[in-house]
Amino acid sequence: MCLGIPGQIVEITDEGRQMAMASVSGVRREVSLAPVADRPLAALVGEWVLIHVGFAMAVIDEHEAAETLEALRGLGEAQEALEAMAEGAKSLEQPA
Amino acid sequence: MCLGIPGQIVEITDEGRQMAMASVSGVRREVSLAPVADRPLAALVGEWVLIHVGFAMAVIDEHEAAETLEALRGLGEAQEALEAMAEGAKSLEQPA
Amino acid sequence: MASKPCRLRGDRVTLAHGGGGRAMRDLIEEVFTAVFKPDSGEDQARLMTSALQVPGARLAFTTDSYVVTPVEFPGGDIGKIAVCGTVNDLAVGGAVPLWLSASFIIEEGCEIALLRRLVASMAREAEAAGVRIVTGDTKVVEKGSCDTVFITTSGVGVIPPGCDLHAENIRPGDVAIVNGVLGDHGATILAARGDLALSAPLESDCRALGHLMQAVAGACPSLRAARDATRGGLASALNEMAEAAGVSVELDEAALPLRPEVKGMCEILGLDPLYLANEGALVLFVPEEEAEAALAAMRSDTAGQGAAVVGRAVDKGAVPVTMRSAFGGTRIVDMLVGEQLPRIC
Amino acid sequence: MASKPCRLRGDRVTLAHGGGGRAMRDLIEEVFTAVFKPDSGEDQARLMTSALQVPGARLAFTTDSYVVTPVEFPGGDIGKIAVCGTVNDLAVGGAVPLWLSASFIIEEGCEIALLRRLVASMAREAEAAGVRIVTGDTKVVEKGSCDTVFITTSGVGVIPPGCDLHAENIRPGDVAIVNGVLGDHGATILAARGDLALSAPLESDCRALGHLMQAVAGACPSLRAARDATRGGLASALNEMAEAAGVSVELDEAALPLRPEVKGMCEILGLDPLYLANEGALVLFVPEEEAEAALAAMRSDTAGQGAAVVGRAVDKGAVPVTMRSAFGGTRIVDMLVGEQLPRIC
Amino acid sequence: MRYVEEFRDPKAAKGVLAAIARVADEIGCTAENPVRVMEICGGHTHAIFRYGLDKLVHDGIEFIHGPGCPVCVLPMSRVDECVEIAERPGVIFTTFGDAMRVPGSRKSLLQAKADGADIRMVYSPLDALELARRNPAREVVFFGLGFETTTPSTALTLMQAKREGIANFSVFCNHITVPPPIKALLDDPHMKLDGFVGPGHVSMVIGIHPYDFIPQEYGKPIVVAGFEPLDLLQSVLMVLEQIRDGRAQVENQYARVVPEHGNPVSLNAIAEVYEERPSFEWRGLGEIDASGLRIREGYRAFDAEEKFGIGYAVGRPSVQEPEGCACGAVMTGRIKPTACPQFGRGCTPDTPLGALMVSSEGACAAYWTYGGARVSAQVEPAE
Amino acid sequence: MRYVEEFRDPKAAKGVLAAIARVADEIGCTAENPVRVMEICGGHTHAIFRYGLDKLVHDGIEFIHGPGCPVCVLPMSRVDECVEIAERPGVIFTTFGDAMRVPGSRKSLLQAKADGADIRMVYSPLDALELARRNPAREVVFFGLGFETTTPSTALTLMQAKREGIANFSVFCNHITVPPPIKALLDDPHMKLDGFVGPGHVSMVIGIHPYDFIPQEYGKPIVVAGFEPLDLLQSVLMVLEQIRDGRAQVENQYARVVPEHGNPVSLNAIAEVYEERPSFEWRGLGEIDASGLRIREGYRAFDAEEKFGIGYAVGRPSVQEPEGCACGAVMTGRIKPTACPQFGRGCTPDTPLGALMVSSEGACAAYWTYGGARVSAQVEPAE
Ligand code: SF4
Ligand code: SF4
Ligand SMILES: [Mg+2]
Ligand SMILES: [Mg+2]
Ligand SMILES: [Mg+2]
Ligand SMILES: [Mg+2]
Ligand SMILES: [Mg+2]
Ligand SMILES: [Mg+2]
Ligand SMILES: [Mg+2]
Ligand SMILES: [Mg+2]
Ligand SMILES: [Mg+2]
Ligand SMILES: [Mg+2]
Repeated sequence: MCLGIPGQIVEITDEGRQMAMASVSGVRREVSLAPVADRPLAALVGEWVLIHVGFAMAVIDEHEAAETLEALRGLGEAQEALEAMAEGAKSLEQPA
Repeated sequence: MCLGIPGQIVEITDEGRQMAMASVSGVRREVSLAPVADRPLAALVGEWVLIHVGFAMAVIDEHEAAETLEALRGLGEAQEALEAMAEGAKSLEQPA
Repeated sequence: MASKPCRLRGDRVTLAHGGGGRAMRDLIEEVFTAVFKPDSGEDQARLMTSALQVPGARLAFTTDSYVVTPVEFPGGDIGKIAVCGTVNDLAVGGAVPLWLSASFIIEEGCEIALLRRLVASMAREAEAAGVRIVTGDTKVVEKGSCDTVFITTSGVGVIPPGCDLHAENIRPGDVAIVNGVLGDHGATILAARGDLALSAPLESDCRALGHLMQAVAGACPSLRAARDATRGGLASALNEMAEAAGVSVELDEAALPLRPEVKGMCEILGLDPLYLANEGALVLFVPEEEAEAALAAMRSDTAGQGAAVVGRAVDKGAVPVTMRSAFGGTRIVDMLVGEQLPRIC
Repeated sequence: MASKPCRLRGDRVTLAHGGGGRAMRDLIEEVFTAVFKPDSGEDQARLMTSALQVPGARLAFTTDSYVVTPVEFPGGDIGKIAVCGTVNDLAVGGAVPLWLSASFIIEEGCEIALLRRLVASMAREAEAAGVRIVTGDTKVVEKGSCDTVFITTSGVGVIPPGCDLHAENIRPGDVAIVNGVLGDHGATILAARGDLALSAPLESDCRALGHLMQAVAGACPSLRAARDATRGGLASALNEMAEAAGVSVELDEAALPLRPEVKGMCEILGLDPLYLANEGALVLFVPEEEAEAALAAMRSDTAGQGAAVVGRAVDKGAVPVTMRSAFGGTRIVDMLVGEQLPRIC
Repeated sequence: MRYVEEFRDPKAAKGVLAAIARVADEIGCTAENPVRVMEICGGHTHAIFRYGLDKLVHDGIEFIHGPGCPVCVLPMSRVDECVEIAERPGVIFTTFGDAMRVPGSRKSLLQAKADGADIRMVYSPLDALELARRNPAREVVFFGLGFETTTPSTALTLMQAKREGIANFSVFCNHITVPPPIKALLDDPHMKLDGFVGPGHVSMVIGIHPYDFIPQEYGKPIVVAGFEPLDLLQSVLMVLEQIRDGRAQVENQYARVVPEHGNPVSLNAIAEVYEERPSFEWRGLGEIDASGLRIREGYRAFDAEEKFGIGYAVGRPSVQEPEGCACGAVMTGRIKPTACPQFGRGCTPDTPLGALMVSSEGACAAYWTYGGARVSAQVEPAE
Repeated sequence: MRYVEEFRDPKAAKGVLAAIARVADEIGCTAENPVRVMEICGGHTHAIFRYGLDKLVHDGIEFIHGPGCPVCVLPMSRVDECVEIAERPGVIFTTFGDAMRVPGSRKSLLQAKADGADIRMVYSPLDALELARRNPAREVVFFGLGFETTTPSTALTLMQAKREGIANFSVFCNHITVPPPIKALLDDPHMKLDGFVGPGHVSMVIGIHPYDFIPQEYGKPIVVAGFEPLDLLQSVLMVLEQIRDGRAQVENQYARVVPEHGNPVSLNAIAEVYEERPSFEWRGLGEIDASGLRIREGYRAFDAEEKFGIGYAVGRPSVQEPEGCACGAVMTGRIKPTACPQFGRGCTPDTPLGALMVSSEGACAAYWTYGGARVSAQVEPAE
């Protein structure tokens, strides 16, 4: 349920109604900032938000994202190292 | 102004609303008999009426029509006779 | 091959049937190609006929969109018109009609049973006219974006070498012949539409004229030109032909074949039957000496039973078309202005 | 000849312009035939080309109705699509496109200036594609009975002897090639329609593919089959081809040329770009050994700059089309169900 | 008898034409010094041209085309008011087809329809009432147009609407009456008329006595005539005979349809629903006192002028007729259509400037369509 | 960072898959004796099939597809009520595209549209409100559908409508909440579940503590997950690690988007506009206590159920699900879609019997479209 898409806030379009232009890969749509308007709207310009049915539902936490990715990439690199070792081991097994 | 078409009343369709089916050369349309409803509606079936914008505006007087036609045909026949005489006179003038 | 089970569910066309996916494929396969039976599943027909390879033969190509309301009416339906009309546009140019394309624009909500009836009607008319519907298309548009269904047909035929009918051929002295009663289609549609609350025992004259044209062309070596008098009626067809030919045409009102009901409809609504649409009316010009042959050839075809000489070409006068009334007067028969509107005065 | 004074008054089409009379003639003469310049005033074109008389040559015949909303959009308009789409349907069958018919269904109230722009656009595209618009028709329907203007074009072309592209030719091992980015048209129209309030710097890919097809056919003697992937997108075109050929097709997700904006639009609306409509996307199959030649030939044409191998035919499997994702998994790429609807979940 | 073809018999026509020629010769009228007969009614104008009667009758008879076409005399301002009502949201505007092409200062109803207004052609006001019954959420307005022939039909329709309590129906009333403009014409010192062919269908409603003033006050003959060509020819003959005999009377050629005292039901319906306006604007003639009808107090709820606050209900500007248009002069018979500088140039049936070129009863349209004068006035469209 | 492609990195995927396999081996789960992990959210079901994750992960992990697709759990009776509202004259019925094809007992909204109802797809409830502003003479109804992710959007839209006093706008409220059905499933003695992947976007609104009862009362682990394939794989890994370690906790894999305590503005908006219904019907699950929301007294004027006297406002019959449909059993994870006798026969995405075959989040549609089971379940349409 609940298709949510990361998009970047590029411009406040209506301060009073808390509306802003968001960009998703260059596609623009006006969204409501109401759910994330716990700070001055201007501070949201440039931020990435999670958009659902025309509302910015959350500001994406870049730091948390980086941490998650780091863990994931770590697993990937570890596996690559493992496989390289296995490959090396295998080639050692084979007569030259 | 005021296209008026002779049509024949073929059937009373709504006694209360004084509506009847009229036929114009086989084309049927429901018309209001209100303007000619100074007699029992049933008496109008079979009558020719003058229809204008969906109302039977007058019952056509067959007798008057016949008289008018008679006069007109009389003029036609008189003229024919005259021309025949002139034709005869002309042929007489010409050498045989 | 055993017949496939029907995959098309529901009674009406939805936007899903136009989306390019499986629902559309099912609609096309079960309603259209099951009946028209094109040669391949490709999106273009691939055709050949030896008639085209005869030196001097030419290809005739024509198109018309059909948009009649209501789509079914006494004597026909939009499918029948779509086949006959395009066959006729080929035939009046001297072509032997061969192949048709058929493209449908369908309103969301259109009954599938209606589409099946229209397709069956088209297949029937095509067979009778000796043409094949070889390629097609369907589009579905939102409710309110079209009026039930529009059909566009295009036609390809072959004009045999030496055949060169066109209006410019008409010469003063040629006689104008029609194949039968005029105005039946227009009057039928006016009644069928229902908003004027008129009814009449009339049927559209919608019919294919290919066989009739071939009969006349065979009988009249000097056949000059032919038109099917559709929108705008006989008056508009004659005006166009006269202008193209640089002649004038004199019509004889008493000779015009008109049903009493068509006259009645015109009287009630203040219309002129010369401008009523036809869907199976042929008007052609032949030299006077071939008129009898033309009439005889026409009357031998079911579509030409009521053939009649209705006028003649004369030297170019002040206006292209005039008509002598039974009453003795003469009047201009102009092109239709706009469309004929029912009037009270 | 001195140019005739303009007789067409008013800014908008009224029902009078469809009535078959003088107003209609004026509309047709001043807006349509003044630009398309047909050979004669007859209602059928009469054509010949020596290409048709070469033994073994066949005539290709196709039709499509065009119903896009809005009728003008970034990168094109309904007139441009109507020419390119039908040229493409001829071209993908191996035909050299020659002649088009164009039939217009016009909504009462349509701006005449809009019609002029569409006609100019059609003339421009036809000229670029090397085809002539030789016959046509116009109908006017009541306000609310069609959506501004619908255009149906039919096309006639000649398939040279020996050329026989069809999907049945595809064999396991053949590679699938597209000519460039996918989904631009569908995404552009979604944005242009305005009701989703999305905007994107996108243009429709609408373009004629005749020259491109001729370049590939010249470079690839074993070219198997080609399709233009229009409604239903690449997915539907490949499903149809695979089913007809009795093979399966494996797509490589990473190889699909897609603009970021098209991906963005699809993410926002929950759509799959494989199903987005295209108007200038060619998909073709060649034996692997001719793939490089095909790519080179395509890239030499403006319409093939983004040519890329996107998959290959394999022995017939459980389903016609699958796709391997960059991520490693494989999924079915089914035909589109109904139409793609924007979704939230 | 079908009361149509019988009155188109060519043999009888020959006889009447010969009789007309004889009487004309007796009078001594010639092309240079003709007897000028006005057919008041546009239906007669139409029939004259459709059957070519003007060319068939003796040269000494000139037809002057009167103001009896309700579409032709409709001023531009009233068309503008129609368009304004029709363009209100929720309105279904119903009209006879005749009025669709009449130019307003902004647009015709046909153009308003193309621009999106919901305008529907009906055959009868009863059909408009039925539309109101079927569309209770819409306001259905009927464009009430016409002389005394048509007025009873809208009156009877409004009486029916009131009986049924149909609240979403109203009439935009433009009904006018025949005698006032005739009086105005007879009072015009420029007009030289020797007699009248009277309107048969109007007379079927009002009878023949409303014309008594013509012989009595102005000493001119009038013959109420039917619409078939023989009817018209016979009426012309009757007018000529009166002139020859030095008589001036109201005679009734159309007795099969026209009762001496008209139709009482229709007259009562008119009286029930309508009353005289102090004055009403005619195209080409300006405001004429007591020449138009409006809806009475008791039917106020059905008066579109009141309902939409438009027209005479609010005071209204008269709209300038288009430049160079000679409609007024043609309408009053002062000049022939061909003498209008716009005829066949700026003004043709496709692109009418004036209503006289729109209605098939309009003198200009009749001249154009049936060729009376176009043959001689071959004109190329001006740049 | 675009927060999309980064989380689709194939190299990282290999690492996570290998880690999953290691932990699975440590647990000792096998295809015959799998760890059963329910992804609650339909978005996760969709992603699993779209990326083929079910085939990539270790054989010992079985995904059980939960009831977290608001379209799939919508009972037929509610679709019927939508159609009933949409077919009222004057109504513009607005909806997300998802709901268009869901079968009602008479017809779907797509069919109702084809039959003439004015039904429009919108991207946002704000767009529906804008339609109401632009069409003051029409009643604009928005089909409010969805879990806690979507509920704030309609709440905020109604607050805006109330501020502006837009009288022609209302919401047909079908908002539901996630915890009650999870509780119902955990209470079902037939269900055997070892852990949960939690709904990331719902949690972005409600935070992670509403799931505390899952470890605390039922001893099962739950990991709130994002929607990219790496998010899902990592979450599965985290669930497996809890199982291996004998832990049962609420963990948050999707911390970049999900705050521990959710979104206060959204939660306040929900509380302002909505209140719990005593009970609400779920397709396949029947009425569940306190599982749905209705519009509060203060917003009654915007409640389509009240405005149109429909649904829970008037007492409503539950509609029998179509015969042979196993949606309930599939929805609750008791059987796989392929075990439904209708799957691929009477029920395909073109001709869905149940909502699970309509929504791209529905387990049956996912199985069909992305082929999980269709490959093995090659079925010909039954006669
Ligand atoms: S030609 Fe036109 S402008 Fe002149 S009087 Fe006639 S209608 Fe009026
Ligand atoms: S296959 Fe269809 S009927 Fe069976 S459970 Fe799935 S959606 Fe329901
Ligand atoms: Mg044609
Ligand atoms: Mg035609
Ligand atoms: Mg033709
Ligand atoms: Mg097509
Ligand atoms: Mg095609
Ligand atoms: Mg195509
Ligand atoms: Mg194609
Ligand atoms: Mg045509
Ligand atoms: Mg009269
Ligand atoms: Mg979620």
